[in-house]
Amino acid sequence: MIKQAQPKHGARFEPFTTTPIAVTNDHGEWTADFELDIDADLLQEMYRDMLAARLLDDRYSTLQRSGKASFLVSSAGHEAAQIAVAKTVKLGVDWLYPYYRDTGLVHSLGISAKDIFGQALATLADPNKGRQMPGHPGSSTLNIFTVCSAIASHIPPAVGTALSMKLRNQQAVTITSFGEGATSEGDFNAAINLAGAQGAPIIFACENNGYAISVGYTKQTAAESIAAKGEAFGLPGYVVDGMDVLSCYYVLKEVVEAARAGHGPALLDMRVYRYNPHSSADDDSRYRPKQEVEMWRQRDPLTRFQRFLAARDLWDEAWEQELQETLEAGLRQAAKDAEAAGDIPDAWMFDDVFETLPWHLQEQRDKALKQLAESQASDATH
Amino acid sequence: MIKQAQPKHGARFEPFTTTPIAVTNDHGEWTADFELDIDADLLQEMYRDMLAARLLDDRYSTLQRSGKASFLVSSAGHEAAQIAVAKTVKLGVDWLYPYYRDTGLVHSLGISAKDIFGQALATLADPNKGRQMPGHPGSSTLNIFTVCSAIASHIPPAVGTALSMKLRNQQAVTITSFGEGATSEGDFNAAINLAGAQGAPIIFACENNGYAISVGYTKQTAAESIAAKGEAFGLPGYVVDGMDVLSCYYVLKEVVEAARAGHGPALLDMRVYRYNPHSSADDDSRYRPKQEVEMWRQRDPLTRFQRFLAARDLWDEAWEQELQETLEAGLRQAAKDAEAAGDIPDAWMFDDVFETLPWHLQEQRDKALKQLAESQASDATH
Amino acid sequence: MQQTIVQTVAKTLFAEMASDPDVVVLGQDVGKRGGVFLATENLFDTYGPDRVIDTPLSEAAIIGAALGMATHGYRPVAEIQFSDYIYPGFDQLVSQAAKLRYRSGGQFAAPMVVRMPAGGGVGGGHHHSQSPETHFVHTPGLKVVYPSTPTDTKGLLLTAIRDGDPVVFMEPKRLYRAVKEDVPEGDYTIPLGTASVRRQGDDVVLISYGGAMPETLKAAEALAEQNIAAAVIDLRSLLPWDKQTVLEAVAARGRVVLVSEAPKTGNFISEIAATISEEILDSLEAPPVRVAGFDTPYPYAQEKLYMTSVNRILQAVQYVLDY
Amino acid sequence: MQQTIVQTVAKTLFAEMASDPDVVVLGQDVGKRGGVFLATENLFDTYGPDRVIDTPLSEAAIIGAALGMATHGYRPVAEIQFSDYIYPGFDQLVSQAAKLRYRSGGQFAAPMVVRMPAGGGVGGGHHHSQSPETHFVHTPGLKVVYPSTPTDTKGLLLTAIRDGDPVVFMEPKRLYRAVKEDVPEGDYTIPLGTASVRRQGDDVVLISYGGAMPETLKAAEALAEQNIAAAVIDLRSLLPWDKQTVLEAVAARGRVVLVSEAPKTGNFISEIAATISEEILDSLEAPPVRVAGFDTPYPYAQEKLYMTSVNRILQAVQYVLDY
Ligand SMILES: Cc1ncc(C[n+]2csc(CCOP(=O)(O)OP(=O)(O)O)c2C)c(N)n1
Ligand SMILES: Cc1ncc(C[n+]2csc(CCOP(=O)(O)OP(=O)(O)O)c2C)c(N)n1
Ligand SMILES: [Mg+2]
Ligand SMILES: [Mg+2]
Repeated sequence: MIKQAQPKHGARFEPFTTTPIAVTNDHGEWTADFELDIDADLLQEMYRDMLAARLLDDRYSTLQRSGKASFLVSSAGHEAAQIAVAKTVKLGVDWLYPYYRDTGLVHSLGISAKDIFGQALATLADPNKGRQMPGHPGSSTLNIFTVCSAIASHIPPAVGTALSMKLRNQQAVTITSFGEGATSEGDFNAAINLAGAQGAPIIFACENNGYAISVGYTKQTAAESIAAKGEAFGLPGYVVDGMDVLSCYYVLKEVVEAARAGHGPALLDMRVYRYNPHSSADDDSRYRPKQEVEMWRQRDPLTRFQRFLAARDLWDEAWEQELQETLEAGLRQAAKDAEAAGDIPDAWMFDDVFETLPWHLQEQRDKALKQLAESQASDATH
Repeated sequence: MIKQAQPKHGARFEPFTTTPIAVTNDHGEWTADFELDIDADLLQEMYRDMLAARLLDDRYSTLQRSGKASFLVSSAGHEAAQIAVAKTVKLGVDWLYPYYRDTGLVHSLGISAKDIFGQALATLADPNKGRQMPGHPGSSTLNIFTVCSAIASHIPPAVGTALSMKLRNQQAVTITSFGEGATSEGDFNAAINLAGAQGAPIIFACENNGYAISVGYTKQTAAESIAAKGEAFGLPGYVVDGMDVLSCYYVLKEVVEAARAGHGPALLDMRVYRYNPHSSADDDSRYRPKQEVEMWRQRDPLTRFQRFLAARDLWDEAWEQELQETLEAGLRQAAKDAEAAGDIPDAWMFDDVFETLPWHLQEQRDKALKQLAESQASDATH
Repeated sequence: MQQTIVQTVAKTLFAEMASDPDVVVLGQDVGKRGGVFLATENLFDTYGPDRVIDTPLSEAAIIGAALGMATHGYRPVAEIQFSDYIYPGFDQLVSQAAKLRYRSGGQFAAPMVVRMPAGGGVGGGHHHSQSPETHFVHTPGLKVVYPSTPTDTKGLLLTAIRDGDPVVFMEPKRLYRAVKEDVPEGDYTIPLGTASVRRQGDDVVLISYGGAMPETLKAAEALAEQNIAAAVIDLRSLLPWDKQTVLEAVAARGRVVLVSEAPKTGNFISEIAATISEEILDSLEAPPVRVAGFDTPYPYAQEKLYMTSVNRILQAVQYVLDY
Repeated sequence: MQQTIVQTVAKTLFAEMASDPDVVVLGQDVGKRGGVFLATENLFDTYGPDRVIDTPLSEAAIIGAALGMATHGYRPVAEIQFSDYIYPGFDQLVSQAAKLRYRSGGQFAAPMVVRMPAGGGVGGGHHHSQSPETHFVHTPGLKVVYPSTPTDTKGLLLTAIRDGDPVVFMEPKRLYRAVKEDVPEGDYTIPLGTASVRRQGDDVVLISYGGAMPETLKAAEALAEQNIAAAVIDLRSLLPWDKQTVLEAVAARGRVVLVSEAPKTGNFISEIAATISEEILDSLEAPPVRVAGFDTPYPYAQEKLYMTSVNRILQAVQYVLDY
């Protein structure tokens, strides 16, 4: 019925399956009908980045609880999906349009912990000049579109970038990530439809954690899966076990390379779980049972991947210890450096509205800075 | 994969077929595997309403070409689909949220030719008080939501009404119609998703004519069909031969009764063709070949249904002649009456912005009418 | 009983849902979660999922569905989680809700309320702090209300729900829990379109609304210490706005400062200033001066500088007094 | 060569696409159809489907895609078929395009143009006649342009395409074919933010823009017959607007009438009126008076009454002269 419903020639994975695609089981045992072909270095790097994401989250949380950062959106539980995305992106060529929960993802792609904390603390360490609340990183040098709070609003621009890549014949791919709640917004649908119609090289990577703040999946949509939404736009949709980095990685790699080769867009429905409340402003006990959270904690993507690696002698307690210590030291230092970078100057408030300052902003700026200087002077004399 | 993908117990039709569901062939011969069970009166009524729609269109066109109506959107080619919808609606119980091309549909449901022409001419015959351009009928007594130009913007309200029907347990159904182009708007997607999630009793009746002005289907969407879009929202989607009133009627009846019985919404992809340019302001020779139009004219829904009826002795040339004369006489009279109803008063411009006139509109009204009176007086003296 | 603005919203909804079975609430997280600010707390437990509807994440669906319910006899109160997120639903509001009565010649109407926490001061950066009221005021067919106290919140919310037309009900989120106040019991309503004179004073009049009210009142207090008597008007309703009260107050004093936290250019207070100079120019002793947000997107790091501080208001007052 | 406004749009796009390969056009029916007003006529045949892109029917997709192409090095010119249909894409415009440079600290930018036929006078009823310019002007991060002559259309469109930021380019659809004019050849640009003095005159100044310009000029002619010399300013750019030209002209004459076809309350001319009274109150001989659309949805049957007729402008001028 759907054009791409059959796996393409040479493709490993089938779209629109009823159960999530998984290449390992919950015990981290390989279950796929093909051979693992990822080298040990990359496997360990994946684990390291997942752990880095988790520890970054912890450190972020410390900053938030201490009152230094005003807000936190945690990525704990999403690490497998996020690191898999990061590892399929071709740095310097591909573009990423992420959402606020993607701290682990953008860190793995190269936004340093210092930059991330700088953004969280709105210090001079933030390449985005402290313009947004915490959880909104971005980097033009890494082709990572700065996160925007407005749900799904980054998806139409992502399609535009993918379309550019196609028109310029660049063999490049755009990946955009979002939660399953975002798929209810008009913008998601309008954008993915355009991507389908234009065959734009873009991957829609949904981190489906079953909740949009308190709203559970069945209230969000009656679609059998987020993957099924691909049918509406002529895209293959893949349901993937999002708690396994390898499952996500293999499916992503296949669709990314297909898109790069000109075979058009795809949609991924990665089944993850958010371990923490929606944000530091949320109280999840109002809407989900503790047991459910507990059940998913048993499926922790880090533990599962540890088991997988351990069976291949690529992980042991000692390495874990060492990794943790190194990473934590780095994070502590990054937080310190970010803080030490110093405050964003007041005068910057008026920059970057436009490329150059028009008269009305010039006037407003002059007046505001004059008033500020006067009131600081008068404060100083008191 | 999709919950409602299998025909429900006792259901005749399957969703998501590759070829359009049809109960007759192009020659008007019955081809379904069940027996026709529509009585002769209703069959003839269907034909009469289809013919009325076509003739109404002609008369409208005369008004437009003569400069009396400023604009025309023709429904020619859509009659089978439109009259099928009209014949499934339970008058006084169900609601219709139509679009601008539905003149034939709303006329069949009871909006008189006089009202329709009154709307086109913006005379006192328009129950909508001449507030909109031609092609925007509506009637609260018939539960027909006044047409709005903004594509797809009527679909979220339609879902709200359907939801009300469910919450009030009314065994009522909402039907909303739109073109295939409308399915690309965010509003369509956001609305149908809500309908799915809430199981609202609503039928999304797409009159898929393959063009949105000049933009053809493949540029509009890569979806295999508009019906396939149902998968994204948990709705069964039916591809139907929209040039056959009976095919549309049978499928509609089934999904409408299912919705009425609490089985939730459905989506119809009725394959029709627009015989005329998009509107009186369009020039379709710029974007579609004459032969294509010709080919579809061979499939005229009226001719096909004539053949079907003739084989059952329910249609002959004499009846056609008589029908045409009666209908045309009625239409001529309606156009006359609509025109004779007289102009909408200027002062009405300020009514119905709100239930009562706030001070600022009162002020503006007083001043405008005073100026108008003065300038009319001064014109009169010249 | 002493209650905050956000508590007043929840209690008022609770009471009106008890007395009118047609009132329903819909939005994101309004159900079990009670709203992210708890403005719909306790409603779900009492009225259940048929009257307290958690919707999918789409503002267009929320506003559109509210409209379709309104045409069918309900009195929906829709919540937009932050006023910054009105834009995906803006078309439903301006193309459908605002024009339905008009374009149907009065055959259909949309008695509905669209509630939204608005304004800055909560460290939310531009997508949690904006003040879009001008967009609503400039859309014929919408009424716009923006209270700044618990009492006004109750009186105006009740009136808004009972009004026959779509009302955009803006709530100053930074004042949600800022003050507690005894709120009149029972069926207490305030007509739309009436301002509230929050302070008397003969020298100058300060006009403001919503989240900027506390600073405006504080400025008046500071002026009082310098023996300058400032009257303070809280507009409360932005459309219709209370022209009579405003013009009388300004005409009597000849000096006026207008305060709004929305960006300056095209701000609704420009409308008031224009009306003042259009209608009572000769009574002006000094130019009507505006203190507003700057014409930048709402900043994060410099929020304090951005806001309409007491200091900025005082400087403006000084200017009109010295003029 | 003599050409109309709509021909100028098409020719200017044609020329700029020839000289800059990064310029692309996208929208509904912009391809083979050449746009429903033919503003993109002949582009498809020359530049093909990769640079003249017929999109699906979604304004959000159009504006969003334009933005994503802009961040990737293109200079997209998006067409919205009627300005009334900006609203489904309003979120992309205000939440993404307007704020991208700011929120990314200048790392990303959106050099793009969003063209749209706007305004009334064509018998289109409210969904084909609205004037949403205030919404854009009140959104920090957008520039807004609204020419009224073929020459200004060329000069401003070229500048807009080359500008580093998102520009909303409004075209007065009722003037699309109303006048023909010799348009400067070659690379002719007009800086954004400069008004054009369309007529000199010492007694009063009329300020307008877009579709209301011809009536404003006709009013000035009618006044000339009564020996009243009216200067006429065509704003052309609404953001930034040319404060210096406006204030100098008003200060010199003390009498001003502002004309805009958008609804009155919250209209952009209220901003200009407010600025005038804020900055040059003492030079005013009479109140700045506004002639604007009424605060109703744009009507169909009474379009003539709705519009800013010569008569309404003359009455306002008479008022400020007699004051
Ligand atoms: C347009 C818009 N509407 C509402 C919100 C408020 N909001 C922030 S996060 C969120 C839930 C998002 O859920 P989902 O997309 O599933 O992502 P998750 O947080 O679960 O990863 C909501 C409603 C918003 N940011 N933007
Ligand atoms: C929001 C919006 N955008 C653009 C338009 C302009 N427009 C009017 S009809 C039309 C094409 C509609 O095509 P379709 O939905 O397939 O219906 P059809 O006319 O083919 O029956 C367009 C783009 C509009 N009316 N509303
Ligand atoms: Mg989620
Ligand atoms: Mg169509």
